[in-house]
Amino acid sequence: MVSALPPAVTPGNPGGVRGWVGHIVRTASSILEGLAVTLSWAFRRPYTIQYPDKVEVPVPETLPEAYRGILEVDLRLCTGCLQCEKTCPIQCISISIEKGEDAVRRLTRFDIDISRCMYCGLCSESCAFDALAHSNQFEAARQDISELTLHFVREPVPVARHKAGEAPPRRPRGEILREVLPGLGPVMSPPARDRRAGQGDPSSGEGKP
Amino acid sequence: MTGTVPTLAFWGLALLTIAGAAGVALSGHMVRSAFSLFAALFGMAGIYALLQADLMAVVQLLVYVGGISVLVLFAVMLTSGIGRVGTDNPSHRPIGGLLVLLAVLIPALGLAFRMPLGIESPADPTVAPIGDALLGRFVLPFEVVSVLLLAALVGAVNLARGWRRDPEERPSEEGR
Amino acid sequence: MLRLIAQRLQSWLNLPGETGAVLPALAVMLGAALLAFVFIAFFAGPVTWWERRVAGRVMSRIGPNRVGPQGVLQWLADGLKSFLKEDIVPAAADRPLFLFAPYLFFGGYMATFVVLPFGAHLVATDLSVGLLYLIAISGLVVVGILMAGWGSNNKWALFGGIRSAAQLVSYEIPSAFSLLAVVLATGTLSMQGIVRAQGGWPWEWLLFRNPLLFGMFFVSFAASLAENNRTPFDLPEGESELVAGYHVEYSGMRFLWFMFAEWGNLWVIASLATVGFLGGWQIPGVRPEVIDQSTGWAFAGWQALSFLVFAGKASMLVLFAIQIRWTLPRLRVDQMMIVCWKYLVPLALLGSAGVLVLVALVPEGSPVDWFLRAVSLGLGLWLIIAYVRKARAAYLADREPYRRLEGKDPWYPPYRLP
Amino acid sequence: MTGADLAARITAAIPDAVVAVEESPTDPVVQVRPEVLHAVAAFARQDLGMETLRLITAIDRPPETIDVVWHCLSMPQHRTLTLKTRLPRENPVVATVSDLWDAANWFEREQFDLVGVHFVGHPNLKRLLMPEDWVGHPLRKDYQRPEEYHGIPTARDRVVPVREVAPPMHGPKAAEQDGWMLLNMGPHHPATHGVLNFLLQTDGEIVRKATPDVGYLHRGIEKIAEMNTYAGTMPYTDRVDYLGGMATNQAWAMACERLLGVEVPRRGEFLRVIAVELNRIASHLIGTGSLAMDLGAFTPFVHWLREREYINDLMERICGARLTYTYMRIGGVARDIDRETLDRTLQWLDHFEPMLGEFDRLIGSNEIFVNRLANIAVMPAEAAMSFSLVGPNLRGSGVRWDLRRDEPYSVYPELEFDVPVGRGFRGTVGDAYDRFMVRMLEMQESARILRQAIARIPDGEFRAKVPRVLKPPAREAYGRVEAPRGEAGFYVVSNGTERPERVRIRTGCFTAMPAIESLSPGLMVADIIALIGSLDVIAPEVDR
Repeated sequence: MVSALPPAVTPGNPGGVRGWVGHIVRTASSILEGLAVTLSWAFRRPYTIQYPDKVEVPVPETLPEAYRGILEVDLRLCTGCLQCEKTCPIQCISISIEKGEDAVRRLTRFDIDISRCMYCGLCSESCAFDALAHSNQFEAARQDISELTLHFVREPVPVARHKAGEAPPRRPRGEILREVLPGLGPVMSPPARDRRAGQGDPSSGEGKP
Repeated sequence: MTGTVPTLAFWGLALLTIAGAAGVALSGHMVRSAFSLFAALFGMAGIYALLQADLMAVVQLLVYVGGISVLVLFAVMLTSGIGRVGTDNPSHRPIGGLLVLLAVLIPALGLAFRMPLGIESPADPTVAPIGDALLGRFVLPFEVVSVLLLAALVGAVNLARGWRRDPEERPSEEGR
Repeated sequence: MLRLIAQRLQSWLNLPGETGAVLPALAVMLGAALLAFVFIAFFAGPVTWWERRVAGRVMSRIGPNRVGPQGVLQWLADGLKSFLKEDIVPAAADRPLFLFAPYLFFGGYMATFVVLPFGAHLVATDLSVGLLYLIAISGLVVVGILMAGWGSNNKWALFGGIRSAAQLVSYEIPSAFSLLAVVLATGTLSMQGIVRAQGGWPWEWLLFRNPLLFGMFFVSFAASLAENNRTPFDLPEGESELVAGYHVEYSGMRFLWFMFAEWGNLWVIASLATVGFLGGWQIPGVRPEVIDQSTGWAFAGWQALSFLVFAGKASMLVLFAIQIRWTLPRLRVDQMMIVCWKYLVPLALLGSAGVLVLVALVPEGSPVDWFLRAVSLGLGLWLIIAYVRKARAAYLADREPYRRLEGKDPWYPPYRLP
Repeated sequence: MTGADLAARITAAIPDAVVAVEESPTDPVVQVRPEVLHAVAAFARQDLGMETLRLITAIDRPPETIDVVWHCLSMPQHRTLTLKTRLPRENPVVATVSDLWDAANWFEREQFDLVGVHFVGHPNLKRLLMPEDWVGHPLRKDYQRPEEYHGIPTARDRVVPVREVAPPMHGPKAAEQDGWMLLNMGPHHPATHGVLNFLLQTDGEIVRKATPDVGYLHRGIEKIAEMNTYAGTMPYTDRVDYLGGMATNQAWAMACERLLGVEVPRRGEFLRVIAVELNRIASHLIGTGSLAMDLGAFTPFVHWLREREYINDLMERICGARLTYTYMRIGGVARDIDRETLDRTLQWLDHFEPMLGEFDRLIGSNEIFVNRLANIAVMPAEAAMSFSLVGPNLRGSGVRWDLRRDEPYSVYPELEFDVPVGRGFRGTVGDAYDRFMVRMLEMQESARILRQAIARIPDGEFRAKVPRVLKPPAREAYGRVEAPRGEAGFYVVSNGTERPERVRIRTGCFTAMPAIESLSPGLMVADIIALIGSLDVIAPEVDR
């Protein structure tokens, strides 16, 4: 298989004057090879994607389905089973459930500290009802680290009680997150099927050498 | 050498040369002395240029400024015990130094005052005449000097090699 | 007040001329320095942008494109930023040397512009020893680098300084010898004289005068690259070894002086090669006498045209140097010395001796002379054709897999059909 | 050869040495008395031909004992031997084996540092990862974390203003000995690839010795794993080797599967192979590209980053992340792959394979590049095995050893691929250029494997059914895979609970560091950079 990577310049260097000349020739020709490669690149288009402002489609929309962005919880689906809290290797999820006087269990706290979150996906995997899932959002830089603790529960919500398969459909990815983490940009149109950014004229005027 | 600009330039260059020379003698640190030497040599080159001795000026630049002073700097920086920037290099024996200075200065001044001043030097290019002279009339002295320099070079290389041969014995203190 | 000082100075120094003449003289000197600085800034500045754009394209990215159209004003923004940055002097540095080094470095570079002939009559002074002066004055740069390396009191900087001094002192020899071939072929040291000894058409250039001079061009160019610390000889900076070498401790404007000189030097090496081998400002088909005898607007027009010719050739060489920088890895210190003493010096010596023989034996215009010119022109053409063919092959090898994707749904980041 | 056979041979040579024998299909364990350990080790090294020491592990087992385990390996014979000895906890003292294997030097220092086992006769038994004035041994079970170290709080929750932090964190790391100039290359240096420090003793440009100073990135993943569940440790394994996370994922998954006796479905194995081989290419791209960058050629690196960007996009489709994959699960992988991703992988391979040739023309066969690497830092095969080098670094020295072929796992036996070894492509066998070239050729092999795996991937389950709470029986397992930087191994000891008793991580870079120290004398400063780059050392793998 070595032959598949043919050396551009053949090795072997005899001594003496022949070696001396050979060395010069080899150096010159290998430099010429390299220059030819770099020259050829001057006529190919740049691959740069000018994130964030010169992309045609916002990047979150172009992310694949599997993308593990910032976690979000759909409280209409959460049954309060605490599996995610147990599974999390770094305990960045904290959930409190209180039983009110009417014997209804209510979620009083569902906090995720996304500054600690490793985005490993173990919690969303353990969630049987798909209440906890990764969104397609990632642009969460904030001035203060405490702003990165997301409080999903504004006021106590009764935990969901439904069988698997009867649950209401999930809201579009990132929608809930936008409510708890302000400043994430406008709501995107229907779930992005695929990444399409920069497909048209990619370099927007940068194309010509 | 008339006109305001050349005169100003002369004073500037003379000042640079003297200050440089003073720096070489009086500086507290070897490396700074070496850099002062560079300044003095550079000033000299400037004065040559003012005197319309273009080849001399350029050769002074090429050989002394670009070559010798860099070599001196090299040698000084590689000297063992040169150490950090703060190392001292006190000027020893000021009285002896003064005596030597006077011994050189008085004849030099005497010579300088006997020279006619204010003579216009020729503005013609000096390259060709000097070249002719070196390869014609003065070819023998030129070659003799070359042989001398070559001998010095070979000797220097030999000394340096002997020193490198046994690196373990090298009394190195650089970086201390 | 100023006038008073000037008068006192004048009387004290015993200057000739009417009272107060010293002030205009000083003003002229300052003005000339400022003019030179601005002039050089316009050479050194845009080439930083250009270099980064070329580097971008070579690496399949874009390069600076935000300040001004296509980012052409990037260098101004960078300059302004550096100007406003804090000027940090390390506590342990040798303060005077540290502070002075950038100016010496820059001065050594600025002084070279005195003799560079940018056009038929566009030259500050045409020294009779111009070429020698150019070689000599660049020695100042070594001292500047040594001063910076020592003054920083940083071991990495000292490494850079020492490496640089060793490199410059060594490479001056092949550089001087290869230029000696030029002097032998033209019989003059004056820059204008060298240009006038050539012609406008490629076969009148020294480059294609004979095969030996053709080879000398590459020796000279390589040695100049080394003298100006460009890759593959950028050991004094040695980004990945010495961090930044001799200017590792510099910041703000002082750092900028180094950068200025470094990129301005690109023009110097390109100009030197243009003057020495590529016919300088000579306009194809126009004898220099025509330019000399013209007057008024025609004279100005010829000057502009000759400058354009010169700038065009020089910028091609700048581009070549930039491309070399973004193609090659760096040599090691000992290899740098080996390249100089085992390869370039013998080549330069052999070449200049050979040129001497050819100049002595082959009179200009003789059939042998034309044969030699044809051979070297053929060599050059062959080299260029081989280069372009190889580049084309590389381009096509990449295009083939893309072509198979045509019509398919491209994925992100999209396959880009070149 | 089974454990009993090995024990018999040891007993024949050294009577009364063997205390017990544990049979295991992969690593038979022979427990010996601590007093004769050195004799047994010497016997294993000389007579049993165990020229490689894979790992030394000390396991704190309160209240009585500390176990020390030596994993030995003979590459030519494809045979392993695991020596184990039991030391009293108050005074854990055992003889050093650093005179037998070069790799033992750092292993012993690390175990001394973290567990507090004294290795008698060790030439330089100092702390390795922790600062020298650190108190206590962190991997002891009764270790109490100090609240602060020189005024720096050790807990993240206590945020201190910068001014409170006391400056003198480190004294001078080494005395300026013998009058040589001491250079600190690192912790922040463009060529050290992360937070590594090399103390260079130089004579001008020539290096007398480069002493690695590690521990700047020590995060104690072994300790974290002890406090975490088996499944919960998976994300941390990404961080062991941030460029080859898939392989460390797989090693951890394999170790846990061996503990639990879980079988991975075939589709799961294929998915693992695809992910790991893509990751191997990505890692080698960085390895070879940054080597070129260290030598001053920036363009090749950017070109390789561009190719890696494609892999990152594929990875994002496969597992949802671009760097910290956490793709593997105990019993399979996290999610299935779709046809589209496979097609795109094939499309990318079509583009990538010509790019390998282009890279070779641009830099790989450039005369300057070749001369910078050829005949530099030659590591002979014997020394490479003694230093326990693994992966491309070992193969660069001409040793044909690849876990995918020699300790077959997953579905690699079904796939056809070559194991490229260094053969002095442009100089001596085992020089820096060979290591570079082996990486280049391995990318080609990985592309070959990828094509085969994509063509043959079966339908079916991608993940075995495993219980939600994993409680493996009290035993031990060693999962090891061929990671981009060589063998990535997890030696796990379970105690029957949800949490492992001890996790020991074996990485390729850890053993490469002492090799740098031994190869450095006589090189130039610029060669040190080439050496580090050609060994493809990354800091988190060293420190973990």
